Amino acid sequence: MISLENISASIHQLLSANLSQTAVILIEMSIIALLAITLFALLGLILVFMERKVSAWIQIRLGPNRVGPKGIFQTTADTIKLALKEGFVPDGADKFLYKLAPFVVMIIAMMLLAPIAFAKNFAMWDLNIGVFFITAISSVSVIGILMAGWASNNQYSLLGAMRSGAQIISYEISAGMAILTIIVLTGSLQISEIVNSQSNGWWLFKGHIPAVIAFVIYIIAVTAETNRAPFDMAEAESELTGGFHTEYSGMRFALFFLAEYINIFIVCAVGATLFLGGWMPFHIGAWEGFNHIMDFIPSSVWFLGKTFFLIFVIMWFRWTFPRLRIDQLLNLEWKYLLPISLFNLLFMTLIAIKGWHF
Amino acid sequence: MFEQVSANNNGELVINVGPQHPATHGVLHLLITLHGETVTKLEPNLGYIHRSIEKMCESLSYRQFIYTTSRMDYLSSHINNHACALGVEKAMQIEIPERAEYIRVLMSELTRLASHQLWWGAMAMDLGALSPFFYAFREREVINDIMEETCGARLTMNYFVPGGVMYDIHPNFVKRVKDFIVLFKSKIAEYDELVTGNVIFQNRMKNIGIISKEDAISYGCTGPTARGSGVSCDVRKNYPYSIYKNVQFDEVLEYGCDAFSRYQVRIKEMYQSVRIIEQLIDQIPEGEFQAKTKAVIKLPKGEFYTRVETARGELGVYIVSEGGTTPYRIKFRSPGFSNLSALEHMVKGHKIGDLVAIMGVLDLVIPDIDR
Amino acid sequence: MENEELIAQVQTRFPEASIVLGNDFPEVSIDSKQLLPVLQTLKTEPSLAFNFLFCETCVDWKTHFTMVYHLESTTHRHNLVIKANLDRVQPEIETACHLYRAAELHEREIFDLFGIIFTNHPHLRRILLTDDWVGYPLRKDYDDPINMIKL
Amino acid sequence: MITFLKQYFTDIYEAIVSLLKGMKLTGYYFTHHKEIITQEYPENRATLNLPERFRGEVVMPHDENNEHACTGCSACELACPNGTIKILNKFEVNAEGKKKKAIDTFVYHLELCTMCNLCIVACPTDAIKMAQTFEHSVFDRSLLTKKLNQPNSKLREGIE
Repeated sequence: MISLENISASIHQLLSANLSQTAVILIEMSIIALLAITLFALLGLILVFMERKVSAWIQIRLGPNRVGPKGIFQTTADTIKLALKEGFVPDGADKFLYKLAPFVVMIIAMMLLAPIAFAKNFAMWDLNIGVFFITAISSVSVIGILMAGWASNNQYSLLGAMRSGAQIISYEISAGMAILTIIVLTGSLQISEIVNSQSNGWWLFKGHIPAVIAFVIYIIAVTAETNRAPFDMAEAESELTGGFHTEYSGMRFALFFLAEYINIFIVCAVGATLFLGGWMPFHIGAWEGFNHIMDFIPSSVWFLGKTFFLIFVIMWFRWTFPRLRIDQLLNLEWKYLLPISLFNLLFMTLIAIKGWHF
Repeated sequence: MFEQVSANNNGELVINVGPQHPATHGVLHLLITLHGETVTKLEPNLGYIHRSIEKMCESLSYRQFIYTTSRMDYLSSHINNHACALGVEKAMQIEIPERAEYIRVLMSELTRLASHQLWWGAMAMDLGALSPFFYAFREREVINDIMEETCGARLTMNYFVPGGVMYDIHPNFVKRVKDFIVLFKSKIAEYDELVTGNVIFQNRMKNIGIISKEDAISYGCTGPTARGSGVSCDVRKNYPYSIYKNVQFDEVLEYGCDAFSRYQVRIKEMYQSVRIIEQLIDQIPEGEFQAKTKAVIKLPKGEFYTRVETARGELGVYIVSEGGTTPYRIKFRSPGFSNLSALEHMVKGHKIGDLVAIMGVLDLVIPDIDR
Repeated sequence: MENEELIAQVQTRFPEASIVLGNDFPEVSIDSKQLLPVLQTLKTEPSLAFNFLFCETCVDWKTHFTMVYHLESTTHRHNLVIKANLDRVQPEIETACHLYRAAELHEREIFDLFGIIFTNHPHLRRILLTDDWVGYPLRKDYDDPINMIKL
Repeated sequence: MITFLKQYFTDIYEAIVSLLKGMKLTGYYFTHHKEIITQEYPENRATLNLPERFRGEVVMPHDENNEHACTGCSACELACPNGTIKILNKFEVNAEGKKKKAIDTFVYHLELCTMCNLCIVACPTDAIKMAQTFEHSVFDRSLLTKKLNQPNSKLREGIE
């Protein structure tokens, strides 16, 4: 059976049979870099298109339908437009930081891709602290946003960046708590082990109510962490016109835009890995026939299906809810999400110690 | 005009909101001072779309000047035209046929509905919910189609002329309006589900933009803005014009004084408008749709003040006539202008996000303010 | 209160004012220097209680200006129009914006378009036109050969 | 403490219910594509049906003999609030050798027109009417200044 695992393994065999170990590593690294960049561009195109179609259908519109069949090349056309536009640097801006900021945001989004298991035994770097790596690195992205806001020499940008700082730092906590709730069950931070621990059922179902609560909190917290509506305080286009990227144009803006979508992909991938079993197929108890059919679907399809479902949920939020105010946003975190997730973690620990989970 | 200031001596941030800003719905310019996220000072700077309609009207005849008023508050253009036509008719002392009165009131109420729907969508958009805008437009489009069929235009109709209306209603009019009411009643529940009942929306709207009854009167607020503070100011009730004294409807009053009260006034007003339309739509009497008037209208010497209730509040048309064919002076007392003056009072001490919410609920139409 | 009764009551309070019943509202003509005391009385007197200034404007009669204040009482539902003539060379009148906050923007607009000076106004600046605009467009003798289209 | 906790959880419950209600509605529209109301404009040109009263531009209908009904009385020119119409008259000698006023050029400035319909109402002979066209965009502004009477057109018999 052709699977991503087999393909990568056979490439590795082919290379190591003919070349020295250093050359193999170098070539493999460049292949991975190429793949990562391609994935990046593809994800950007697909997610932006998906967002536009989802929003259109929710808003009883047709959505993009002019460029290509059913408008599928719309985002490609947009990218070309953005690439051709003048990259404008406002007068009085801190030019170095201004130009650096989109790359910081972008590189952090790229680094986050590393530990994600896209399919069975198919990850760039299955390091033993995978989840911790993601939480640690993703909090750095606020620096890029603060950089952009400060360097733009624009009050709107500054306000947006400050809001973003307050928001990301506070929501990081409950996102971390929600992740910790599952880590308590798995006992490992390694992504592959987390996935393997769910071979007999996803944590969302095995972990009783605390897992469901953790899942809801995780979705809310990461929506806030990625600056998505209803928590898009950093952009808040009706209040701050564009927030931290008000002054950005052309390709620099496109990088911010792309990074936002990559971040959504990553947090949804992590959510799918932790709660929905990553690339594990959906099994129901002793239904052998059903389970066998489910096994037949490739693991990468399972992973992407779960991830895109979560992405859709986050998009669904965006096109339904009004935006929160900044103080209400912090209220929600500190008065509701944080205490609930702390108690939730306590319960989950109890469950894990007593072995009440399935 | 304003020098480039980023921060004043108190460490407060000075921000230009507008003239190009998504929340101002046009070319309104607000100079706000922020202490952190809190607005401490707000100063409106108007005139970006000032066309001096009052001066223009001084050289237009009494038939011609009505069309300019469609361009003031373009969302209640019928009602603006109504005010002018009423003013001219009052001065000429002519009676207009009953059929014309019915058509006028029906059209005015449909306009009010359309205007409130657009406000609802735009306000939700200001708060960051983008989908309600399209749901609101779906219903509004039906009204626009009805208008287009009868009046020949969708926004700036110029349908009311001194002495009646320009043409008779279209044969389909009655049926389509009835269909619309059925549709509207089935869809209005969505408004509550999606926005009014939403916990985020309620938290955003409650206890912001507070203006007491006394302040609302002192600032000259009218329309839903004042009625949200419990000020009875519906011209249709207090000084009934046209056939409003014969129809049953309630003046919507809320006593919360905050943005949410104003929101509720507008939502409830939609039901009242539907009620008025339902009463009148089957009762349109047969007869002429226009009274006979002279080709050239001359008004007697004197001063005439007409007030009507637009979707935003009270519109006053003050005509000073010297007995000629053109007005000597015309003053339009537009509702938005006075409502805007209360904005600073409402916004002070609230967050910048509240500024957007309060402005959304004020329902400012900038050409109405600038004229 | 009916108009006749209102006129009688206002007349007794301000004997020097001339009151006529206009087309819509009773019109009271007063001396421009008397404006503030008159408005103060009209607003505070409980039987009159004119608390709502719904329109404030000016008319250029070529020889003089006339300031027109439309007042309403939201409790008694009666209306009154106050008129005050101003000198055309140096038009000056006391501001009403300390009694009626609505007057603040209206007076700025009148200053902008007619050039009437409202003394004690907190910030009397142009509001609709640009700050460097020359002339007052709603005056009858205003002429702008570029922007005005004569039919 | 108990009442506080009760309030706390009721608040959360009510908030979640209200949010789910909204999501149900948007989810309904997401899955029901028949509710889509937008149209694909240039493609639906053939089926686009404008009401007969729609005010697109002023036109002067001519019959098959190239005759119109405009006597050149300038009522429309006077009725127009913004100088959109300009009528240039000439004097024609008719069959009986009498001089008669007739229009030379009926100039219509589409770029100034606000479609207020006052000229149509003012016309005593119904010589002009509103057309239902609405695609007026051109690259040259001078193309918007139109001459409404066709070349060599005449006044229809019997119209004074």
